[in-house]
Amino acid sequence: MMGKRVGMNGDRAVAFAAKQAKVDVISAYPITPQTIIVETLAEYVNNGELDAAFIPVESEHSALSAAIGASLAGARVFTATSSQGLALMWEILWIAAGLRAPIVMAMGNRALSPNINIHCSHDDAYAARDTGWLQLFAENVQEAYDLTLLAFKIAEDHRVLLPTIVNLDGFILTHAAEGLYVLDDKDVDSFLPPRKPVNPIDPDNPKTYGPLDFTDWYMEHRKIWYDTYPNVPQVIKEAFAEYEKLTGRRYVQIKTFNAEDADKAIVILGSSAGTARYAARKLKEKGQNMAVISLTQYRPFPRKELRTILEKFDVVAVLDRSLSFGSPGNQLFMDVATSLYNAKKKPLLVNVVYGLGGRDFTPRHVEQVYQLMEEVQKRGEAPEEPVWVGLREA
Amino acid sequence: MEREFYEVRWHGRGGQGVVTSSELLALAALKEGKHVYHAPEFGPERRGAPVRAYTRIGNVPLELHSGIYEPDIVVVIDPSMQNEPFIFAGLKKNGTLVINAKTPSEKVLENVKNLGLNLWIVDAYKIAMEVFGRPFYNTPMLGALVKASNIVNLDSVLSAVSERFSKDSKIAQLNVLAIKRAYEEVKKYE
Amino acid sequence: MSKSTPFVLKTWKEMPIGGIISEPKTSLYNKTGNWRALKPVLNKDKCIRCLLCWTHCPEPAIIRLDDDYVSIDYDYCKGCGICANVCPVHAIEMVMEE
Amino acid sequence: MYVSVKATPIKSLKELPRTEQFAPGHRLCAGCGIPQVVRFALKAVPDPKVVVNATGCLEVATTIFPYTSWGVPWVHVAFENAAAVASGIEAAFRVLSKKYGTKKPKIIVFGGDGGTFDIGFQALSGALERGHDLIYICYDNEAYMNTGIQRSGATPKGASTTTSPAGKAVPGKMERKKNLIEIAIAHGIKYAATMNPAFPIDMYNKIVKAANTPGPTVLHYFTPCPTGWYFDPSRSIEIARLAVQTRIWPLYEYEDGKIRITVPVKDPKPVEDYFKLQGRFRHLLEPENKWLLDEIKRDIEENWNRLLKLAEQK
Repeated sequence: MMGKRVGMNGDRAVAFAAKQAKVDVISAYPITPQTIIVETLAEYVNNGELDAAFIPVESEHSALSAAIGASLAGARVFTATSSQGLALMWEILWIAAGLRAPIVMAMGNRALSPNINIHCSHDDAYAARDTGWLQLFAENVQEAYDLTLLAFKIAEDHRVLLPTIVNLDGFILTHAAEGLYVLDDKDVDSFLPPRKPVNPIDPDNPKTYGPLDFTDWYMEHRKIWYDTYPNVPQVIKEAFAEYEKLTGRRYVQIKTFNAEDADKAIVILGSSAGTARYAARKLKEKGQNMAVISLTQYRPFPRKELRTILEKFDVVAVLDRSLSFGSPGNQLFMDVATSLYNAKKKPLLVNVVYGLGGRDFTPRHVEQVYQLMEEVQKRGEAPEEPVWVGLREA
Repeated sequence: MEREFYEVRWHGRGGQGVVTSSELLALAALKEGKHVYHAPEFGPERRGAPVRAYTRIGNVPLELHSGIYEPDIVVVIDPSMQNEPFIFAGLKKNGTLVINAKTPSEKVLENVKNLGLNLWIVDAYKIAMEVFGRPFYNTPMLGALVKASNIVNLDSVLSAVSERFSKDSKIAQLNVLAIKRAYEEVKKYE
Repeated sequence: MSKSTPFVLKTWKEMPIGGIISEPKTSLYNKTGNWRALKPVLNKDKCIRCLLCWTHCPEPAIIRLDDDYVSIDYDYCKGCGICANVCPVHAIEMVMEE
Repeated sequence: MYVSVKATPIKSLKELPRTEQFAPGHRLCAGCGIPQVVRFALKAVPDPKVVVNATGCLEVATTIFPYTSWGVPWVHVAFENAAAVASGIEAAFRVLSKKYGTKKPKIIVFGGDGGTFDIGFQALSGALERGHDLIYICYDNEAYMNTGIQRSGATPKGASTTTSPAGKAVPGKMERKKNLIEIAIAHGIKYAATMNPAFPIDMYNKIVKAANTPGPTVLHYFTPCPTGWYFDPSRSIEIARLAVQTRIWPLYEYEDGKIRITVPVKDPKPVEDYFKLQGRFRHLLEPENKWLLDEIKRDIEENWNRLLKLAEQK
């Protein structure tokens, strides 16, 4: 049941998953490093391997707009973007979520300008964090494939009906080939039957989508929307469990490594989690214990679960591949700090900035973070400002 | 104890199929049940500019997602690059260097001596011109690498190449031929 | 045409998701007739059934009857006066709302 | 293959379908010109159909939660993307009808001049270029009326708006109006036309033609705006008629690769007749702005002659 083992880069794996999900409509605009996804899907459609409408829109703004239209019509819809493309979509992100259009979007994470850079940062994922989209983070190509299938399952669940982003690190995963197991089409069909839309556009049953709220109803609509998110984790867990039954591959909201033994932990997203674990294993061989906590489920943010995991540590380093200028901390740091604020016992929190614009994140950087945590532990005080690793110094 | 993984770094120029070679090597290793990470290095991708690609081949699942800085093997696809200092950067002591040349340069020999490298040489230009009639070095260099390193079996490479070029069986056949010739003709420099 | 029972708003807990309005034409509950300062009054004797008033009414608050005479739905008429203006035989007169 | 039920042209207003799929109780201004095109489009385009609406007067005034005027599926996403949203709906129904036999509706898009000429221009161009099966109707009230009468790319030369006020140094908007129809035609679409509420049969039959044309069509509708143009609401249709009679708003269509003037204007009325009824143009009649009035007259003549030439081309 593991499926067939193939070698593909992250973009192709995502496109292959979307094809197996039998998407009805793809609406996308090319942008590096996501482009291979839409190129591959266009190929599938034009070769007759995928019975779908491919809308080669003229901008990302229109990509998401058309995706919303198609989703409201009841279609299973896929799109993909990165960085500036996400930024151009930003206005429409909110509307997709608020109109409850369960679009799945792959995001080849890329740094935002300036300066223009095509490599990995998590600026785009973070820029979407408040918009109501669910977000999953893939650590490797296998996960990029699996999470794309899972995203449809979760997004289209009637308890959810929210658009979902699958994040995969630009170039590090989008353009990197790894081995992965892909499901047989028939297994995907059983896992993901055709979408059953709720309130689709139907001329026999006319409804008004996207009306105006004055001061009298806007807040109530927000309340209904907001209250959906606490229910999402349960759906995610169920989808993970069903997927595990089908594939033998186990997914969890939060991955933990070495959490039992260590008094220090790093919290991290994306492909760097693997690098961090690799480095943590090497450190452990030297008797230096560090836990690695990575989030597969980034939105909704698993606040309680993370608090439960992190409470026991003395020091936690939160690694951000992005900056939130002028903020009390960078994005993941703020999420983690907020999650921990009401904990009975609190670890010292350090914010670490790494890997901006594709700056390679290596085991040496992980060691530096470990040493930093040791110092913090000794001092009993965390630095006020984020600590940068991998920066060119003197 | 067997190493967790081996790392290969490829050098060449944009348009020479550097990335394809690395990917084919990864796919071949995958056929042998190994774990792989193949990543192209992306700068401004322009034909003619120096480019590199990385292949990490593991006996265990690979979690490390960083670039390759201390390769076990370096393959230089482009014949005009053997004096570039970057091809030796980080190359492990007693590592393997595979170059496309008739004879190694002074610079190469100096590094071979200093680093205790295993140097392998193949005239991929000659092979490419005879097989393809055009300077396609990348697949012959893949053949040379297989002989030089034994990192994967020749059959796995041939099978990966045949699949990749299956749309055009003529091209597939020529590539298989070029790989086999390079595999035969590559010589260890003693 | 008009809906006479007042529109009862549900509590937020019973509202449909996605902010949609799931019924068509609920604006019928919204009587815009109270916007009117001037009131069109139809003299049926003069009416030649040309339907211009019905054609141009922006609400529409002119009802086309089976025999192509018209009647004015004061629940919605905002009193713009277009009907009186387009009527070729002056069958509609605008008078002050009382 | 695209259209299952043919739309039928009319010869007299008696033939106008009685069905109203647009309900009163909306909050458009008294005397607003927009509802007429909406009512006509919903009458002329056979069911099934779906309406997509850009942000604008029509959208905000007809769908104030929980009140909707719409008796057909109606979708609003944002200001600048109505044509893109419509593209998605159209593409989705194309696939769903093929896969599951879902009925494929005709898509009608309504956008104001802001949502069409300016902010929505790119999305419109993209949709036209991709050839989606939709009718795009621009209701043009010649400024951003929804936000309070700011100039748009459709505001005519000389008009006073809040962002092109008639001042001593600059007497109103100094730039000419974009030619939407010719831009639309340049995309290679099959049908495009201008419409005016004072010419209802001409207008209805143009919507019918658009409905019966597979692929994208563009209809450009003149919408009198009592609020933004400063005139008595009762005179909406009178002003609309004058716009045609003065050759300011020529009624024509593009069909089978040809332009045809559908309402010839042999003896145009003086433009002053049109201007003097509207507050936005009144300053043009002041002696110090005669130069501008003359320039506008030249523009109108030039436009008309250009149109005649285009119409003569066989």
